[in-house]
Amino acid sequence: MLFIASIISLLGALFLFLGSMGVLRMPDVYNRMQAGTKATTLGTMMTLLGIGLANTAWLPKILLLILFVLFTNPISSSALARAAHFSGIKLTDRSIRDNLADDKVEEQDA
Amino acid sequence: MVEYAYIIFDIAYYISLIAILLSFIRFYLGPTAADRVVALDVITICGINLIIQIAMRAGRIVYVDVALVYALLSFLGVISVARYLEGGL
Amino acid sequence: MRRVKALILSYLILTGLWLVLSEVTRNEFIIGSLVSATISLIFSSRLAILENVKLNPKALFCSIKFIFVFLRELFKSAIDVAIRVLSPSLPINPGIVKVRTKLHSKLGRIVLANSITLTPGTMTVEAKGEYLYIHWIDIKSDDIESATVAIVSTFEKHLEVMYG
Amino acid sequence: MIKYLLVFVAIIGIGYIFLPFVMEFSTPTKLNPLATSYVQGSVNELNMPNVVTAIVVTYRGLDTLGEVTVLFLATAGVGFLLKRKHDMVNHRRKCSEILCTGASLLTPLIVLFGVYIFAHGHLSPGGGFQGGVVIASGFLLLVMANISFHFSHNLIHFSESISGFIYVLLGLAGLVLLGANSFLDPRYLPAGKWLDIVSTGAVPIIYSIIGIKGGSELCSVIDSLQHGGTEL
Amino acid sequence: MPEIFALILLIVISLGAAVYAVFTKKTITALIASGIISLSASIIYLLMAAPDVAMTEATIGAGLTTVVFLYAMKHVKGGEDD
Amino acid sequence: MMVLICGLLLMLIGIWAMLIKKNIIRIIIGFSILDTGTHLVIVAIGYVKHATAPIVDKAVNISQNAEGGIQVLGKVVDPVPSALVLTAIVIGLAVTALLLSFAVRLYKVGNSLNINDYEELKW
Repeated sequence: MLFIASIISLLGALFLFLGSMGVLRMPDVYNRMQAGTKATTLGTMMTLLGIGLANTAWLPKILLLILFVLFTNPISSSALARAAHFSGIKLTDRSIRDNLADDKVEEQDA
Repeated sequence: MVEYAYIIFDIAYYISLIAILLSFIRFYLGPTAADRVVALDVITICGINLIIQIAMRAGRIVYVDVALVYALLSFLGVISVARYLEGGL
Repeated sequence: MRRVKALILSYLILTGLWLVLSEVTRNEFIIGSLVSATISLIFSSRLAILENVKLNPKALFCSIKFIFVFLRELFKSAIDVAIRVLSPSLPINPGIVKVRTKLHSKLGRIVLANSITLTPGTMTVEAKGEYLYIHWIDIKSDDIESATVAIVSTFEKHLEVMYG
Repeated sequence: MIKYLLVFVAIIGIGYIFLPFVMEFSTPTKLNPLATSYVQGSVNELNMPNVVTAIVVTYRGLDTLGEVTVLFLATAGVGFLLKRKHDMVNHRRKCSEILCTGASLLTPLIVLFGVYIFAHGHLSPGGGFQGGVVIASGFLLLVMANISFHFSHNLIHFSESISGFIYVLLGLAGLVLLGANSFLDPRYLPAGKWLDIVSTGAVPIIYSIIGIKGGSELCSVIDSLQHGGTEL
Repeated sequence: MPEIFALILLIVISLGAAVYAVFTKKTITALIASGIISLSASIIYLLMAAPDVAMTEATIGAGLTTVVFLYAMKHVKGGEDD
Repeated sequence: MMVLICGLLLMLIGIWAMLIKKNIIRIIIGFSILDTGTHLVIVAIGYVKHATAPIVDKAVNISQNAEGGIQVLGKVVDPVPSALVLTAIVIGLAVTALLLSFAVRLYKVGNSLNINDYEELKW
């Protein structure tokens, strides 16, 4: 049981590492945010779950912690992406289309 | 098997330390303010992990409350900077 | 009647939260239920969005199924990000697309937006009425309909049963 | 350039003054007698597990009263310096629907968590100050998400003054019921069971009052910083 | 002693963020740096076995300090006047 | 020891920022760094080697003596500096808000944040 818990925890830590690696390597804010949100959320979930399985008395509080992280993390990253878009940070040159910017231009014309 | 488990927990601990360092480098490099806020967000989430791991090492359940505070309130800082950047504060 | 349902639901959730945070004893239960009753009365106008939660067996079954679908997608997304990060050429093809949702309740929309943020390669940037603007790391389709099918419909069919 | 040199010399000087203190300090291996007596007294006399709370509320209760007064004075200073503008015109950008709904769902949770923190101040880390700050943060979330949300001034002032009054009253109750030298002594209520929420006399009530006072004061700071500052 | 590595890392991060907060040109960047200082200080308090102080620093540093500075910066039109 | 040096360095960096910067908001950020450094120093003084938090629950070693009193056997850290810093942090926030409201007021009067533009109090 302890062994399985530690393996889960290690996998979570690896996801955390890959998430911050993505934050370091990606070309623009939006892609960094993608890496930063998904990988770190799963990493946090698995690390905490491993520790909760290792000592079972902590499990309720740790499940609550996971729930909070799962609810707040996407909201904050979505708000930040919106702010970045409105404050005029361009998408990277490799991006293809930007429907939100098109719609904003239409609104200003109308 | 059990003696390996503690070694694996140690390795996980070191890996999450490296994760904090990498996002701090992004904070240092980041060209715009939004990049730095993303780095702050990732550092906070890795910090929650670190707090729980410290709690496990110390064997005190009372330390978990600090991590709960961060999980509930950390997004407030991110959202406030976001609202400031988009002009809605 | 619907207001009363939202009040009772929020009271039950908050009391459960208090009991998880502390130990389960008689004194804790009394104080916790007092505190959560007060809070749910103070915030009753804001918690009215809980009215749309449906409480029938079908919705319960659907929510269990939704949790499993969500966990599967979360796994897929983290592995997807990992592969993209580890490959040296960074195979990304990003852009912002517009999709359309059929959900009417606010609660359903926020759960949908959060789920989209946590699924492979997509992130909600802005929500305006029934349109969602989504940053997609690897664009496969151009028009609204096919993008909707590709991104939204996985979760929407469960959420429609749960929250309407 | 000469200014930078002066600043550098000043920094080096301050560092040089404090360096011996840092270098000669060695981490002690056992507790000093005062702290030992506080720990034993908190566990035996007050029946309280959290020794820090015992010091803040009981042994150094007068200090806490003074600090609450300082907090009140700073708040009053902020409110005086930034007078409130009367015609409030909002030029703020609306927030997205996601943040709006998320704030409505999360604020009750944050407020409940704040109440948990100050109701369990004698058992787990936390207490009045922290709980008050958490509650103020919850209301701050509403302010940031909703353009139309405002704090009710009368409510803030009422809760601030009434909680300060009750705090002093609870201190005086110790003086009346237990005799001289016992201002802010919580032992006029029964000590209760070990590790129960209703225990350690009046400490949970006193700390909750401090929490409400601190929370309403921080709410008033946020309110005066948000609007105001245009009128001279 | 794995705790000592965490302590060293947190000290390095807090000192680096403090130096960065002094050197940077933009005020908002200095503000985010002070957020990182607060986070690392909070975990250092936890390692120093003072969870009460860590919780206070967490509640204050996570939201309120940033927000108070940001409101003041809104009133002074960005605060870039150096 | 290491934390003590870190706190001292943070204090020095804060004083440096306060002396060298001309923008008032940046001076206040320097003040808050100085605040954090001071708190780190005070907490580090109270630390005892290999000790745990001063919250006596199941994780701390205790023994009952004959009269029913409890003797704490496990090592705990000094609670007095914690209690001092606890209130000092909240007051630090209030003082920061006060300083910022002074800055806003100065900006409304003089329309500038540069500290060199305010010469009325210079000698």
